[in-house]
Amino acid sequence: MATDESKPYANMMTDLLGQLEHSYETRTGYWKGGTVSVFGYGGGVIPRFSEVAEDYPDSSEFHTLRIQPPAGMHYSTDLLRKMCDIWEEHGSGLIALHGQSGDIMFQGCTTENVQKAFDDLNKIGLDMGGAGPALRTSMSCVGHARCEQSCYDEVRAHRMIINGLLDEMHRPALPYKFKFKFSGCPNDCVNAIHRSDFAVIGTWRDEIQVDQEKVKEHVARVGRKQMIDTVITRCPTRALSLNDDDTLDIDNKSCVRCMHCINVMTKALSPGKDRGVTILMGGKRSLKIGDLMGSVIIPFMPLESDEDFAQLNELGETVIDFFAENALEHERVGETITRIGLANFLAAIGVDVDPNMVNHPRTSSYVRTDDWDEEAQKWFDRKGSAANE
Amino acid sequence: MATDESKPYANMMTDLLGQLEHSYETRTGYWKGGTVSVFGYGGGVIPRFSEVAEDYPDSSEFHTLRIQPPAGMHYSTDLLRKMCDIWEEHGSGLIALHGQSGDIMFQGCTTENVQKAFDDLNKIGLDMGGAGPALRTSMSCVGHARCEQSCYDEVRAHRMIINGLLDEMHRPALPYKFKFKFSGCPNDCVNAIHRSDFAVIGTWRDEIQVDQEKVKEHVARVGRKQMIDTVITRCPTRALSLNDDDTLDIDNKSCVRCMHCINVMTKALSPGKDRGVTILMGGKRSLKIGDLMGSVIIPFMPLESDEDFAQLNELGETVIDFFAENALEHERVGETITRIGLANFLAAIGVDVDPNMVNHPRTSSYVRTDDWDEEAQKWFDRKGSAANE
Amino acid sequence: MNKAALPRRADEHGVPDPFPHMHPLLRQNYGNWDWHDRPRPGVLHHVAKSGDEVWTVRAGTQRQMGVHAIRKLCDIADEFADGFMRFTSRSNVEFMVTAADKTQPLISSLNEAGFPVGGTGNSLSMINHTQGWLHCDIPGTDASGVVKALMDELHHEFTHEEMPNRVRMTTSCCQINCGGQGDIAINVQYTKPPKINHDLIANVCERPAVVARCPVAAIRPAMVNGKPSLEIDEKKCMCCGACYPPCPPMQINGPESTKIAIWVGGKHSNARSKPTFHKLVVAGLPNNPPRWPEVAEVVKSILYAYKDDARAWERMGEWIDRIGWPRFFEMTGLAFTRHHIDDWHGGRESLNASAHIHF
Amino acid sequence: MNKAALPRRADEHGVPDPFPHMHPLLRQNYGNWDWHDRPRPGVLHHVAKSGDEVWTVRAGTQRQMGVHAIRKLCDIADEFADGFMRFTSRSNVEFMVTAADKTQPLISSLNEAGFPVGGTGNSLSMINHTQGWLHCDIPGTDASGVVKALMDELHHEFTHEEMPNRVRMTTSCCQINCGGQGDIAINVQYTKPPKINHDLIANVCERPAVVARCPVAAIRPAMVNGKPSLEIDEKKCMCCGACYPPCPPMQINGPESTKIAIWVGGKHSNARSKPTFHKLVVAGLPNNPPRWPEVAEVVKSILYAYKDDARAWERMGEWIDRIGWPRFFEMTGLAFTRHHIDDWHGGRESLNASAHIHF
Ligand code: SRM
Ligand code: SRM
Ligand code: SRM
Ligand code: SRM
Ligand code: SF4
Ligand code: SF4
Ligand code: SF4
Ligand code: SF4
Ligand code: SF4
Ligand code: SF4
Ligand code: SF4
Ligand code: SF4
Repeated sequence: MATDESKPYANMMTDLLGQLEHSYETRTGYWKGGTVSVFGYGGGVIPRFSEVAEDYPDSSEFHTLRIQPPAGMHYSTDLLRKMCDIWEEHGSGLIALHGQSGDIMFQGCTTENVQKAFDDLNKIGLDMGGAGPALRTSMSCVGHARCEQSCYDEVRAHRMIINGLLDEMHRPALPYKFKFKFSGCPNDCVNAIHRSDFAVIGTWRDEIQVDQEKVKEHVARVGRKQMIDTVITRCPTRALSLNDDDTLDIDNKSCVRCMHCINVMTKALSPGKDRGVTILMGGKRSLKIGDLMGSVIIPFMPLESDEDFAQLNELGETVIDFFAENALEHERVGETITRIGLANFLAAIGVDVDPNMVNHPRTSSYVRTDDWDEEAQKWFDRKGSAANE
Repeated sequence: MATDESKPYANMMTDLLGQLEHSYETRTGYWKGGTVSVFGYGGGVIPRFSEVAEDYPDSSEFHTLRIQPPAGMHYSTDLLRKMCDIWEEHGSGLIALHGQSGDIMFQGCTTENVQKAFDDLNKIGLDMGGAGPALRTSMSCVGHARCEQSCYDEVRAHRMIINGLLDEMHRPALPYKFKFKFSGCPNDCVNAIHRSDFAVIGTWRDEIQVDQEKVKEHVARVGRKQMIDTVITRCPTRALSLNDDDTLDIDNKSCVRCMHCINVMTKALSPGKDRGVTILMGGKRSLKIGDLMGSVIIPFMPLESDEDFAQLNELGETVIDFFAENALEHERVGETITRIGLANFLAAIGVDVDPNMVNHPRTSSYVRTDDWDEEAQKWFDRKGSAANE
Repeated sequence: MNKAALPRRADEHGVPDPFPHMHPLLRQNYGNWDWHDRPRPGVLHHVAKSGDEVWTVRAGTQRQMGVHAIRKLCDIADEFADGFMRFTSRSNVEFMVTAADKTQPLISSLNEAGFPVGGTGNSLSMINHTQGWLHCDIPGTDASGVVKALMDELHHEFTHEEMPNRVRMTTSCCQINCGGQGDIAINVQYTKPPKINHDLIANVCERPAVVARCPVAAIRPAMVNGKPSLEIDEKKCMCCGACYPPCPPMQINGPESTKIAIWVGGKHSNARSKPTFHKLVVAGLPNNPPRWPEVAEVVKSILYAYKDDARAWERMGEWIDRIGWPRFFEMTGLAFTRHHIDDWHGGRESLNASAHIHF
Repeated sequence: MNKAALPRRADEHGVPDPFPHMHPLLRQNYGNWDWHDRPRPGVLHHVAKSGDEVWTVRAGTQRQMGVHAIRKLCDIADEFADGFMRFTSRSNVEFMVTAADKTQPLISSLNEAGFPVGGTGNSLSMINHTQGWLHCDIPGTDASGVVKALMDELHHEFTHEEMPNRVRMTTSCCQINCGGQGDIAINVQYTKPPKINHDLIANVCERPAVVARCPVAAIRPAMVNGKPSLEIDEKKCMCCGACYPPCPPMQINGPESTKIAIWVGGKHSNARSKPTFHKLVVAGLPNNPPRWPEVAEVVKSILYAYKDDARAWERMGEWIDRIGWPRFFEMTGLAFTRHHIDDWHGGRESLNASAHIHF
C-alpha cells in the first residue's frame, strides 16, 4: 500500500511501515496512548502517538476508530466500498475486519481527521464501538442466517441488548469493560464462554430430533466400529447407545447438549424444538487473577416470544446495573463473582440457585449451615409453586 | 456382654453401657484424654477417663490399646483365642476388629492393667500400633493371598516399611501422624489414596493380558450392546474398541490402568506382566485445610526384585526424614506439599518431575521462567541417559 | 538396684508375619491367582493358576465384639473352615473353604450365630464407623449406634447383590471425619461456634497452639475477667471444630446445635473415573438417638433412587454425573441451597463453566 | 452563539441491521436451515428446510487490509457472489453462491487475487492475532508478522482438511492476551520484573492504582532520590506485566527478556468435553523477528504430531488427554519441567490425585 503513491495516505503508510521496521530491529514498541474522542462520545477511539515521530513524522498520529459492524458481519459490497472511500479520504486506508471483539477497526488517523471520518461513517449508518471502561462491541455467530444448529435469533438478541445499552458504550462510566457475546448453540462459534462477561448460548430443553433411517444410513456408510468409536464413546455422559438394529438410543435426560452427536450426523440429528439459551457470566483473560471462564447463571431461558426477549433484556440491564454499582475499579464481573461468591452474586441479581450452576455440590465441610432449614424451604416453595403452575 | 456376670469385666461393661446410655439421653460425650503408656514406648495407648466416674465407677478408666494385626488381617483361631483370653483377664473383653487405620483395638482397660495386658499380648507375638504424632499402623489389601489382580507382594512391602521404621511408631517424635497404606492394584481396596500420607498402589507397565477367545465368550454371553455399554464406553481414555469379530482392540498406550475392563472380564483380561507400583503422597481427611487426596509422586517403580524393595524402603525413609525435619507442628505431609509446592517437595526428596504427576501442565501464565533453559536441560539429560541405558 | 521393679521390656515384633495365620490354600497359591467369580451373595470363588480353587464366605460383624462373639467365630472356623479366618478392610469376616459344598454348612452356622452373610460384589457392605460416645473424647454423636440403626433397616441390601455396583457407606462422629469417603457418608456438622469455658482455658490449653489450629484465623488471645483466655470472631468462624481437640474448654458440641449432614459420591477406587470426594447433599438433620430416623429416611431415599436408576457398574457418583445433580435432587426430594455451592479454597473449580446442562 | 462551531452530533445507530447486507438466500431462509455438508475444503453446502441450497466459499484474509484489497473482494463478490459477503469470527471472508457450479469460478478468482480458499472443517483456520508493534502501546512482540511467518509455512493445512478436527491457533503480543484460547497459542511470556524509570513515574502514574493492580502485591510506594516513586519486591514479582499498561515507566519489555511461550489444548466449544484453557508446553523461546523460526519449529512439531496420531474429532486437548502428557512431550521432543506444575491459585487441582498413569 505504501507504494501506491497516488493515494493521499501513501506517506502515512510509508512512515508507519518505517516505524514497524524499526520495531523489528529493536524489538521494541513505539506507541503511546492519549485521549482523543468524537463529539458527544467518550470512547471508541484508541489514540496512538509515536514515540519516534521525528523519524516517521507522517505517522506520528495513528489513531484507531472502533466501529460496530452489522450483526453477524454481513456486508453488501456497497457498504464496504463506501467504507473504503471514507477511509481513503480521512485515514490511512488500513481497515481490520475484524478486531477480536468484533469491531471494524479503522486504523491510522490523525487527531484532526477523527471527527471527519466518524461523521462520514456515521452518515452511512455505522456507529462507534466500545473501548475503555465501558460496554464493548459484541459479536454473534452466523447462526440463524446460515446454520441449522442455531437455537435462537442471534441478530435480534445481539441488537436488542447492545442497542438498549448504547449509553454504557458511548459514555464510558462502568468500573471496567463489559462484553456480551452470542452463540446460537453450544459449539460456541464466537468463543463467548471464555471471552465475554455475559455469554448467551443457544440450547434446547426437549429431546434431540432423530431420523432413525438416516442414522442407519450413517452406520451403513461408516461401519459399526467407526460409529461406536466416533459417536457412542464420545458422548460425555454416556447418553448414547447403539441398538443391535443400528438405530440410536438417546437418553435425553442424561444428554448435556454438548452437540457432538449432532455435529457428526447433521442429517440424522438436530437440536430439539423447545429452544432457548443458557447464560454464563464472568469470562475474561489473564489480567490480575488469571483467566476465567464464564460459569452458568441461567441454565435455561426460553428465547422465542417477545416476552422471552424482554426478559433477556431485563437480565442484561440488571447485571449491568449491579456491575456499575458494586464492582471495584478495574474489576471484571468474573472477578466480582469470585470476590463475593456466586451465591451472593445470584442473590444480588435476583436469580435462584440451581444445581446446573455447579459441576457438583461442595466437597468441603467448612461452611456454616445454621440456617439450613430456611434455605431449604426456599427450594421447596419454588418447586411447589412450579408444580402448581 | 454386661450380662455374663461370671466374667471379671462384667461390672466394667455394665458401667460403660450405663455411661453410653447417659450419652444417648444427653447427646453428650463424657470421656477426656490423658497420658498412659507402656514401658519403653511413647504411644499406642488411647487413654480415656470418664467425666462422670462418680456414677459409673467401674468404667472410670477405659483405655484402648492399639495393636498391629498380621499383615492382611489373617488369623488362626489359635491366635484369636489367645487374644480373647488375655483381654478377658486384663481388659473389658471388648475388641474391635479393626480400627479404621487397621489396628486391633483392645478397648477398655484400667491404667493399672495396661502394662500387664500389653506384656501378655507382646508375648504371643503382637506389638503396639501407632497413635499421636507418629508413624501409624498400616494396612494392606488381601492381594497376593487371594486376588488375581495383585501386582506386587503387599505383605512384604507392608512389613518391610513398617518394621523398618518401628522407632517412629513406638517413640512418637514426628511433627504429626504419618500413614502408609498398600493396595495391590488401582482398585485400592484399602482406600490408600484418600486415607494415607504414602499410598503404594500396584500397577503394570506393559500390555494388559488378553485372551480373545474368552472375550468372544463374554460378548456372546452378555450381548454386543451390553458389552459396548458396560465396557467400551466406560473406559476413561477410550482405549477400548470392539472389533466387528467381537474381539477387543486395546490401545495400551492410552490405557491408564484404571482396572475397569479387567474387573468386568476377570477371565479374559488381566494386568500385564511387567509389574510394580505407583506411589501417591499427601492423603488425609478434613482437619485444617480440608480433605486432601494423595497425588502422584512416583508414577512407576518396579517392585519384584530385592533391589526394587530396597529402593522402596529407601524412599520411605527419605520421606519420613524430610517430614520429620521440615513439616510444621501438627502439619500432615499433604499440607506441607501444599505449602511449599510440589516441585519443591520433589526436589527435597530427590525425585524428578514427571508429566504423570499432573492432570495437565499449568493453565496460568503467572510464573517466572527466567531459568527455563536450565530446567529443560535437566529433562533432556535424563532422557538422553535413559536412552543410552 | 531394684531391677525387679522395672517392667518388662517389649519385644519389638512390629507387624506380625501373616503366613502362620493364613489359610493353607491361600499360602500355597500366594501371588498365583488366575480369576474369580461370585457364585452367590456373600461367596467369592477364586481359582489359582495351579488349578486350586477356594471359596470365601463373607459375613458381617459388629466390629467391636466381646470375646464370646469372637470365640463363636473361632468355633465356626474350627468346625467348617480349617481354623482360619481373615477380616476385611471393612470389618467383615471371611472364611475360606476348599470345596463348593463346604460353603452351605458354613453359611448356615454363621446365620444361626447371627452373622449375616453378604457384603460382596454389588451389595451394600458394612458401614465404616468410628468411636463416638463409646470412647472418643470429642464426639458429636455416636458411631456404632448409628450404624446399628441403619443396618437393621438395610439388612436386605447387605445380604443381596441388587445394587448397580458396590455401595460403601461411612459415618463419622465429629467433623474431623475418621470415617472415609463414601458413596454415602453420614457425618457430624456443627452449626454453632465453640462456647468457651474461660475458667478452664487458662489452665488446660496451650493457647498459641489453639490459635494456630484455626483454618480461618478466627481465634485471638484475649484477657477475660482478668485471666488470659481466647476469644472467637463469630463472623469468621465456620464451626469446623478444629480448635476443640487441642482445647476441650472450647466446647463445639451442643445437644441441639450438633447436626448430621449427608454426603454422596465419594469414591476411592480408580476404576473408570478417578477417585473423588463425596459431596454435601443435606445438612441440618437432627442428631437423634437411639435410631436417627431422619437420617435413615434420607439415606434410604438416596440408596433406592440409585438402586432403581443407575446402570450396571455405575458407582453412586458416576450415576449422578450421568443423570445430573438436578435430577438427583428431584429424585431424592432433597433441597438444593446456596450452601451447596462450594466457597472453600479452590471452590471456583466446582462451578459449571460450560453449556453442559441437564434437563 | 456560534452553533456553527459545534461539531455534528452523532446518530446513535448502535449495531447496524444486517438484513440489508445479507445474501438474499440467507435472508429468505433465516432460521430455517436443515443440514449441511462440505463438498470440498473451503466450501460449505447448507440446505434449508425450504429446499433452498447455498454454497459458501471461505477464504483467508490478512484481516488488516488496505482499501484496494477490500475493493478487490468487492469486485469478486459483485462478479461471482451477488454482491454480498460476510466475515467470520476468525477474519476469514465468506461468499455465498446459489449453485454448486458457481463455486469453481469464484474459487479461481480468489486464488488469483491471492486469497487462499480453505479454513473449513478439520483444517487449520486463520490464526487469531492482535495488534503488536503496529499499533498497541504495550506490545512485547508483533502480531500480524508472527502470523504471516507461520501461515507461509502452514498454508497447506489451511487449504486442506487433513487434521483430525479443526485446529484453532491464536497469538497474543503481550501477557494480557487479547488473543483467545487456542488448540495452539503463541503468547508473550515476560521473564524479568519491570525496570522502573523513576523520573517519569512521579508525573505520569497514578501510584495507588498501580500498586492495586499487582496480583501478588509486589509493588510498594517508595521515595527514590527525593521523589515519590514505586519499588518492586523482585522475589515476589512473577513478571506478569499487569503494572505496565497503567504505568508505562514500569517497562516490562526487553529485547532479550521478552520471550515467547507456547500453549496447547485450549478449547471453546462444548462439544464432547467441556471448554478448557490451554496449557503451557514450552516457554523461553526467543522473540525473533522477522520470521520467529524457533517458534515455527515447535508449532510444526506439535501440529504434525497431532495430525499423525489423533483420532477423528479429537481436538488437540482431547487427543492429549487420551494419549497422556508423557507421550505428548515424547512425541514433540519438548521438555517437561518444574515450571509446568501449576502453582497459581487452585493449582493443586491440577495434580494427578489418582493411579491413572500413562505408560
Ligand atoms: C484491538 C484488540 C486486538 C486486536 O487486534 O483485535 C485489542 C487491543 C487491546 N486490548 Fe484487548 N483487544 C482486543 C480484544 C480483546 C479480547 C478478545 C475479545 O474481546 O473477545 C480480550 C479477551 C477477552 C477479555 O475481555 O478478557 C482482550 C483482553 C484485554 C485485556 C485483559 C482484560 C482482562 O480483564 O483480563 C486488556 C487489559 C485491560 O483491559 O486493561 C486489554 C487491553 C487492550 C488494549 C486497549 C491495551 C491497552 O490497555 O492499551 C489494546 C489496544 C491495542 C490498540 O492499540 O488498538 N485487552 N482484548 C481487540 C479489540 C478489537 C475490537 O474492538 O474488536
Ligand atoms: C479409632 C479410630 C476410629 C475407629 O473407631 O476406627 C480413630 C479415632 C480417633 N482419631 Fe482418627 N481414628 C481412626 C482412624 C482415622 C482415619 C482412617 C485411616 O487411618 O484410614 C482417619 C482419616 C485419614 C487421615 O489420617 O487423615 C483419621 C483422621 C483423624 C484426624 C484428622 C487428621 C487430619 O489431618 O485431617 C484426627 C485429628 C488429629 O489427628 O488431630 C484424628 C483423631 C482421632 C482421635 C485420636 C481424636 C482425638 O484427637 O482424641 C480419635 C481417638 C478416638 C478414641 O477414643 O479411640 N483422626 N482417623 C481410628 C484408628 C483406629 C486404628 O488405629 O485402627
Ligand atoms: C476383601 C477386600 C480387600 C481386603 O483386603 O479386605 C476386597 C476384595 C475384593 N475387591 Fe475390593 N475389597 C475390599 C475393599 C474395597 C474397597 C475399600 C472399602 O470398601 O472401604 C474399595 C474402594 C471402594 C471405593 O471406591 O470407595 C474396593 C474397590 C474394589 C473395586 C472397584 C469397584 C469400582 O467399580 O469402583 C473392585 C473391582 C470389582 O468390583 O470387580 C474390587 C474388587 C475386589 C475383588 C473382586 C478382588 C478380587 O479379584 O478378588 C475382591 C472381592 C470383592 C467383592 O467383595 O466382591 N474392589 N474394595 C475388601 C472387602 C471390604 C468389604 O468387606 O466389603
Ligand atoms: C463461520 C463460523 C461462525 C461465524 O459466525 O463466523 C463458524 C461456522 C461453523 N461452525 Fe464453528 N464457526 C466459526 C467459528 C468457530 C469457533 C470460534 C473460533 O474458531 O474462534 C469455534 C470454537 C473453537 C474452539 O473450540 O476453540 C467453533 C466450533 C465449532 C464446532 C465444535 C468443534 C469441536 O468438535 O470442538 C462445530 C461442530 C462441527 O465442527 O461440526 C462448529 C460447526 C460449525 C458449522 C458446521 C455450523 C453449521 O452447521 O453451519 C459452520 C461451518 C464450520 C466449518 O468451518 O466447517 N463450529 N466454530 C466461524 C468460522 C471461523 C473460521 O473462519 O474459521
Ligand atoms: S454457534 Fe452453533 S449456531 Fe452458531 S454458527 Fe456455530 S454451530 Fe451454528
Ligand atoms: S449432544 Fe452430546 S451429550 Fe447429548 S447425546 Fe449427543 S453427544 Fe451426548
Ligand atoms: S486392591 Fe487390587 S489387588 Fe488388592 S484386593 Fe483389591 S483388587 Fe485385589
Ligand atoms: S484398564 Fe481402564 S483404562 Fe485401561 S483399557 Fe481397561 S478400562 Fe481402559
Ligand atoms: S470421627 Fe471424631 S469423634 Fe469420631 S472417632 Fe474420629 S475423632 Fe473421635
Ligand atoms: S470452630 Fe473452627 S473456625 Fe471456629 S474458631 Fe474453632 S477452629 Fe476456628
Ligand atoms: S495482546 Fe497485549 S500487546 Fe497485543 S494488542 Fe492486546 S494488549 Fe496490545
Ligand atoms: S509485573 Fe506483575 S507481578 Fe511484577 S510487579 Fe508488575 S504487576 Fe506485580
